[in-house]
Amino acid sequence: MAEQKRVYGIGAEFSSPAELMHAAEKVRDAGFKRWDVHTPFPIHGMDKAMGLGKSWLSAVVFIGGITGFLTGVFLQFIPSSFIYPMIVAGKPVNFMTVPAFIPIMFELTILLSAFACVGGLCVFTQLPKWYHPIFNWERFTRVTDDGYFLLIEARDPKFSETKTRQLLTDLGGAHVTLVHD
Amino acid sequence: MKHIFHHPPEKATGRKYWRSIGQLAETKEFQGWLEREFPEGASELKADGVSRRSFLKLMGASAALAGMGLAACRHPLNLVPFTESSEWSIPGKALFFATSMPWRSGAEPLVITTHDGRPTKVEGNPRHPVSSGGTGTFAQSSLLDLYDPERSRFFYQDGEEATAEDFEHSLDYMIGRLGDGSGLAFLAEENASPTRERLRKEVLKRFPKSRWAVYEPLGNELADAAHAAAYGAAVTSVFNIEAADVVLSLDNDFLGSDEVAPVVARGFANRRRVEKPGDKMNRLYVVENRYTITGGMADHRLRLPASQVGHFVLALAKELGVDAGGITAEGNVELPEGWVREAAADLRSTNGRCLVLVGNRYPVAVQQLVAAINEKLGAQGKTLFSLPQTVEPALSLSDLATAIKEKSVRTLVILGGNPVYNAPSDYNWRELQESIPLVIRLGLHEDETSRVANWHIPAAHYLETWSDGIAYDGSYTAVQPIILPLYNGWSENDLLAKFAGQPKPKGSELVQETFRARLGGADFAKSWNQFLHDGFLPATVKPGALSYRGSLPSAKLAAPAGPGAIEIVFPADAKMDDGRFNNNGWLQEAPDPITKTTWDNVAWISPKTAKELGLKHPIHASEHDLVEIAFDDNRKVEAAIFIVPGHADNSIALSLGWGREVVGKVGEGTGVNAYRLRTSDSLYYGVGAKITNLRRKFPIAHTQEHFSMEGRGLVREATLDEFAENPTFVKDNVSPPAPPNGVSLYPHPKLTSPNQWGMAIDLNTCFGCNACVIACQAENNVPIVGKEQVINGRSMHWLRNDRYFVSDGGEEEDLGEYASDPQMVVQPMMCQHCENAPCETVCPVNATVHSDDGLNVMAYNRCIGTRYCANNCPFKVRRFNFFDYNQRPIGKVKVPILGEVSGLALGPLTKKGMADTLKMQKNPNVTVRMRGVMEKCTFCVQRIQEARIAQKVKAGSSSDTTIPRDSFTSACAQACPTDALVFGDIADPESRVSKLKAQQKAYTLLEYLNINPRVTYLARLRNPNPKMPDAKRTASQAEPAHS
Amino acid sequence: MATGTSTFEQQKAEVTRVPLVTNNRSISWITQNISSIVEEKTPIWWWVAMMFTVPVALFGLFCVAYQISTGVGVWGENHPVGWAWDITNFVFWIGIGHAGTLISAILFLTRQKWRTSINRASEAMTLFAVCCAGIFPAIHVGRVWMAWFLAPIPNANAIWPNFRSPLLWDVFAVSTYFTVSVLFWYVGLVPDLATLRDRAKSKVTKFIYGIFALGWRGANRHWRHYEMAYLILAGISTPLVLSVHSVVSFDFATSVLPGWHATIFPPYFVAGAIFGGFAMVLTILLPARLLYPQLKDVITPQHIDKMCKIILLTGSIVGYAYAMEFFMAWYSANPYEIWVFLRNRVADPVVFGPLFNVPPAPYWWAYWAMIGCNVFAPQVFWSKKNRHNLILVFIIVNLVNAGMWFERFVIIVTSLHRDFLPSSWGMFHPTWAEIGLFVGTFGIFLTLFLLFMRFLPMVAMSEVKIVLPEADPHHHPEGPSHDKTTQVQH
Amino acid sequence: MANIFPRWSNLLPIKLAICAAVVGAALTAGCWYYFTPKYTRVGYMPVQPVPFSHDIHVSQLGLDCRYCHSFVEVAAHSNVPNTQTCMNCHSQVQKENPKLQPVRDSWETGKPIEWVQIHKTPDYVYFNHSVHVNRGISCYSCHGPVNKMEVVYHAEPHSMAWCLDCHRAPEDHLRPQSEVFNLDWTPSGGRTQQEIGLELKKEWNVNPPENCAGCHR
Repeated sequence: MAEQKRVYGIGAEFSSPAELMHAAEKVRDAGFKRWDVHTPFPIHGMDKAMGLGKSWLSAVVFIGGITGFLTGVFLQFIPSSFIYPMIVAGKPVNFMTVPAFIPIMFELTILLSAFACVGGLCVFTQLPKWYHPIFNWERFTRVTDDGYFLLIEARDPKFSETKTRQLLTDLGGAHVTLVHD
Repeated sequence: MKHIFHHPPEKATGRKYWRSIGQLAETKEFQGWLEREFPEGASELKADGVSRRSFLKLMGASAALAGMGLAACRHPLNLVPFTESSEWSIPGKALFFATSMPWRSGAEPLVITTHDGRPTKVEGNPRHPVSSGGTGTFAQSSLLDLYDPERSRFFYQDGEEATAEDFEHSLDYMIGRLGDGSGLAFLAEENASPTRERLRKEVLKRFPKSRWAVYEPLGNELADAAHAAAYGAAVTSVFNIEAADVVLSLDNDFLGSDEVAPVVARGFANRRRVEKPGDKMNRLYVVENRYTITGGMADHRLRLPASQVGHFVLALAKELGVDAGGITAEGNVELPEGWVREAAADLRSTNGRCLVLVGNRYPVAVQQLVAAINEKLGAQGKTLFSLPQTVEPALSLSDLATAIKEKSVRTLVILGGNPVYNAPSDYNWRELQESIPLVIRLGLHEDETSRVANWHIPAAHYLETWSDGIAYDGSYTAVQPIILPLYNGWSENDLLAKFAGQPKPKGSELVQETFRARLGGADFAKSWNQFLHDGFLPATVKPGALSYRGSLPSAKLAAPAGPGAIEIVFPADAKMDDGRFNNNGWLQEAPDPITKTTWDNVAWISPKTAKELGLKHPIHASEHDLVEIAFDDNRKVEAAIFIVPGHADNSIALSLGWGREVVGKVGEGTGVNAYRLRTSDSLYYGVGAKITNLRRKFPIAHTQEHFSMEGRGLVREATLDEFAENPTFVKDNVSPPAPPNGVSLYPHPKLTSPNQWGMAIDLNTCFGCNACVIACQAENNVPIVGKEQVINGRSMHWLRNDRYFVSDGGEEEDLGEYASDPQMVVQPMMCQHCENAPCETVCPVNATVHSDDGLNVMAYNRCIGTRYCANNCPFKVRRFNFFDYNQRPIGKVKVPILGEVSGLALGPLTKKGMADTLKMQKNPNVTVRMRGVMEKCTFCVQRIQEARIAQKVKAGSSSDTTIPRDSFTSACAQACPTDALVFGDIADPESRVSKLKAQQKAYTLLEYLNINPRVTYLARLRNPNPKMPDAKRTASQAEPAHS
Repeated sequence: MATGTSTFEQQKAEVTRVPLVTNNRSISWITQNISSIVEEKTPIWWWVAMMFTVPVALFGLFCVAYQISTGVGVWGENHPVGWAWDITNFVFWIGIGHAGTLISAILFLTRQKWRTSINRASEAMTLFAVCCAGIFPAIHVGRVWMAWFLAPIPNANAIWPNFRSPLLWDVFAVSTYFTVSVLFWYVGLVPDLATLRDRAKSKVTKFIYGIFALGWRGANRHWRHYEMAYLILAGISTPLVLSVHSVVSFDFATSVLPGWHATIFPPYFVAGAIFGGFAMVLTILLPARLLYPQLKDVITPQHIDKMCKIILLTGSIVGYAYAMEFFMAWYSANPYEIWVFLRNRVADPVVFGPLFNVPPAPYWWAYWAMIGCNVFAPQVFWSKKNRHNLILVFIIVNLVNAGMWFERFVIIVTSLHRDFLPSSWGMFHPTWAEIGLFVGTFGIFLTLFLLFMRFLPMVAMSEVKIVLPEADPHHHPEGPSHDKTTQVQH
Repeated sequence: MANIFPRWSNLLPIKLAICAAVVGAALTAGCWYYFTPKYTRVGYMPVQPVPFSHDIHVSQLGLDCRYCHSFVEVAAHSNVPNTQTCMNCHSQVQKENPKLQPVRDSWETGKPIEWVQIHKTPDYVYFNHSVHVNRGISCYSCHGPVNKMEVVYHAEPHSMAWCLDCHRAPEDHLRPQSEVFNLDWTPSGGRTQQEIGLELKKEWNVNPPENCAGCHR
């Protein structure tokens, strides 16, 4: 960060999940919107503490699953009942033969669900995102070890460099730092 | 925007091979051959409409076809038309020619299928009473001999390659110096060809002092002698087995190797076709030392060492009140109480409608006594008839041998045969032949005999030669060339003609002359064409009665075999005959009808004797005990033993025709040579051999390891009476029971075609003779895989004959604990074309599905080779190409470090491609399969399609597309000499197959799987004589399906 | 007040359950010690091991090349034994794969926290096992180059695969299974890759791990979706893993062959797979634990103890299945079925042959090897002492590995070699080519696993951290609980 | 500097995804078009040893197909005319035409002319000309307007799918038996091909095989 760049936000480090949780609750109550906590592992109750709702990834997966299932249905019935129905071991070619088709329907359901799930994850989290301002913060590397961070973005309407810094210090945050973009 | 390919004209593919024929076209005799063809248009066949001239051109064409057929890539290929049209020939359309196969017991009438001038299939001549469309195994396989790439191609003078011209010159020179022919001797094979007989006479006229000897290792010498003594030399006898109600066969395998005329098998079978309860059938008693397919059909079978058969005959004669004259026997033989009595009574009761047959290599005295018995029974004119003798008697081999010893033979001309290999060992024929100044040998192969001959002349195969023959019924048959001699071979007529002072015949003139003589007046050209078209002239002489002039010699039958003295029997081999077929891959790999062994002969031995000698049946098929069989120091061989149930104790059977020393790659190192043990006084069996267990193992390849049906209802059996009482016995106690009709989880889709193909197999008339197996192999381009692969269980036969031994106790054959005297049943097994085929549902790529006419079809080009279908096939009839059997060497090949390795296992390291001549044999209408694909019986789908297409073409713009009833059949059914297999349309209630399927004793296999096979079996019936001591065990041997 | 209750729960919890990570290790200790496995310089033994596994793997690949170029004939298969070692090995490896998915998915759904220490390694094992498994169905076909016929793609021949064939089901099941396992595994890896990225010294490693870490920054707005995704993947993997081995068992169950045609196969195969899979997990982790002592605190005796219990359970289920098969054969009164079980498998020369008065089955030794290894051997795990005797455990699990191979061999070969028509009966003898290939797959498997140990975190750090006391937001660093834990520990 | 990746790298995923999509689509489309007989066979037009023009012989001189391809009605294989056939006329007509030199050579030497094959069914396919031409399927249906061709080219794909199309709906090609060798024939009398086809199909009881064994043996 040789040349000065615009401020991305202010971050603080906390010593334990408990403290972080506590701080998060406070920040939430202070009415901030564009902020986030960063932890080495998911902390239970943090969603509530941050006032986040449920993840709707499940819906995406459901759609994926349905697609997979229908793919299975059409993939099997169209060729073997309509395009080129063949007499195989005296088995019917109409819907009566469905038991034989279930395994593949099932597998395709699973497969496309999985794709939807991972794809959805990428979309919802906007990952991969290799560059991020927060990485400019040297201390932040501890986030994947045992560091618990809270960062309020400058874009937040309530953000003011001095007040926010004060707030974080009051909440017991250490190493309160101005993170530049 | 598309890219257009352009190709400059290129060399024709497939041309290469034909160069040889090209050279042929240059040769003198061929040119001559051409111009001679139309002397006055005489020898053109209006009937078949093929002029001989077309052959060469057809070949030229098929060169192109072959090239196209076998080319791998698409661009660029060349179309090579003929330059000139050849009459009547239509590229890609089969032509049929009638001919006949010369055989010691009479020519076998045949029809040859040719594609573009290449004979591709041998069938029986349906118009000829002897064949009625059926063929024997040998006729079927003879086709492969024609194309054998190792057949003799060149003339040899003292081992040096020479040309035909050289030979003709020195021959003319030599003939010029023969004088009155003293010192000239001919050694020929048994063959009733009138043309040969005529030439023989002419040669004799020219060289009055010359000698003419005939030798057949399996010939009828002794039989003829006996016959002459009994009925006089002027006549020969034929029997009409169909007329016999009771037949007693004394070690005469008349259904198998002893009498190959299909008419005999058919006649016998006709008396065993039982359609409904209450039908009658004949009864067969068999006395033999080993199981033969005749013995397998027996209603009562007595296993007796060959050396005791004479004693049996004496006992029988006594029982029948026949005066045995001076014939007595050493030692006495324990015969089962009542067996002879009741058998004799049964024979007598038929007053004449019976027949006693004896092996044709039994001592003359025994055979004479049998003649006397037949006389006494009044078989004359009822089942036994006479035909005039067509061949003058000739010297025997022993006469010739003495002559040679006396140095009175200076020039020996050997026409076929292979005496150095198969003469009785006490003649030391090799030395004899070496002692002759000049030996000229005409042979199909360069073999043991040609090695010690001054001249070897490549013989022409019978499918390449003009000749003629006399069939079993005395009718006059044609032998006409179906193809030009591939290797410039000479026929024996060619050679004899030279000796008779005529030029080497250019074509049919010799035969025409004979024909003219037989024909008398009549319009020659017309009747000659008719003759070539039909392939024969109907028998002119009807069989007459024999006049018996009973004069029994005084002879003493030698002491029989016993625990101390083991006898060795030398039967004809079911596949090699006398050894002439040793280089024939089809026959090498065809399983022996009884032991199911391939690529070797084995010493058959009874379980008891084996135990006494401390020999065991191997758990692993490939490890058989080796024994040494020795009569004395130089009469001994090492053979692998094979324990055969129902074999006579103290008797070992070692079939002839194996262990050739000079033979092609196919026959190399197969089997042991039993001729070494065989002397002139033990032509059929010798007593007193010493058997020593060598405590070594030898691999024997056989296609069926398990002998017992394990009580599974596969072959269902009953006696005639049981069938009468309970006509539906086949349906009884089937376990697991068949599901009630039509029960299924879901409706089966309808098979829409008007024709529904199916097959019925009558187990009561199937002997398991292998004709169908070979026919299938020839028709469907089934490859051979070699001994090693057979041992690995990879034989490729689409159709196999399952052979089971049936007895009261459930023995464990695979442990070597045999039933000592079980009965034998045979079951042809091929794809059953199940309507609900288990193989189809498991194929992941739809390579095997059902056609609308009920075939379980197999699309090779779709198959990826998961082998799942084969695993799920209850009959295990699917065959997988584990290797590239058509393209890679089957046998061993030498490689640097590893030494001798199986060529197949080397795969890409070996040279790819099959011999050109073998390509010529392939049926162009059947795909030649590559490695990695599954194959199986298709019900000869190519024939079905041909029939369907033919009908549609015929229909043209009309709606009549129904294939005429029974207008064609599958290869196996067509070859079957007894019509045991019947193929046809089961949707047509009037078709033969439908009628058979309607019989009460019809059943399908493994009903409980609900697979609805299209192949139906008709139960096996036996007709035991209730008074016989062994009637009990014969009765109700119907394998109870599990209980 | 929250704190009050929490301490109470705390104490309750601490006394009742032994901590999953012993010696009261801290979060940073986890990070440090797991990452160090990757970061420290390559140990000698690793090179030594590779020197063994790589050549073996290469030989295996040579056998593949030989088989493809020459034909299936280089194996010992024949008529009637159309499948032998190829499919045996396929089922064997696929089965091994299952433990990984089971540990990561099913134990996750059932909130078995102890899974966290072993799921990463066992998932890796799954993938590598499936890789090995995939080789066999691929090359066992006669014309590999035509295998694309299996793909349902529109083509100029207007012909499609047969969707009724269990083999095609296999194609779909196995490929789906592999794909989903990879995704599941990778999603789990992301946070740990981020750890490695952040700890990396050299730019290159930082860069490489960085790429695969996808820029993970532990944001809670990510964690919530991440956890959901992980839950869902676990949720769909669970039926998947059950389905895969069921489908594999359909290859046999849907046939008509006595000994294959059994409705009990799906559950029996799945149980067997879990059984064999856990055995293989232990086979790998026990040595790993020796080589990396720090793992001892993560993969504790109680982990091994639990796995032994699962092996004991599934082993007994499998044993029950064997018995049930036998019973059904007898109960169905179908002579063909009875034959296969009694006379192709059970009848040995000493006890049962004479007992039923039948000759010994050609493959009796294979059957009894299977029973011995799969049913009897695991019974030693009834005693806690044995479960904690690592040498013994190691021996037993390897017996189980062998036993599970024999199980597949017995099912496939002994049913095929003597089925309906005695005329077509035969024997099977393996050749060097298929033995070499089988051994080769072990080389491939171990090579891949060694690479995994070297370059990826063997333990799911972020997940282990969750189960540590201090990860609990209501946990207070000070307080009596520590001594308690330690006391319970000692 | 902790950020090892440049800012722009964040757009990479999107870009990669789009590229992958495009390339994938292109590949699929490519295979679909180029790897089918429709492309690989249709239009194949090799240079023949003799520049024989069907246009001249059929359209202008009015030769019947069967004069040269004489066995098409009776055999599975439709023969290429032999030199003799050519010489029947060309011993009188166009005696000196240098283009015909190869024909004359062949006639003298007896060495056949080696035409480059255009229509080739794989070895495992058993196509039968006679059954088609005798049941109202014209040469045109498979070989296109040969009568108009200066140089013969591959007019139809001859892929299995293509065969099946007709075997499933022969009415699209059936025509009166008399018109089979009339390559210019078009449905007349105000009736469509469909109508004529269906009528003939019924009348002649035409039911082409759709199972494997129909063509593969």
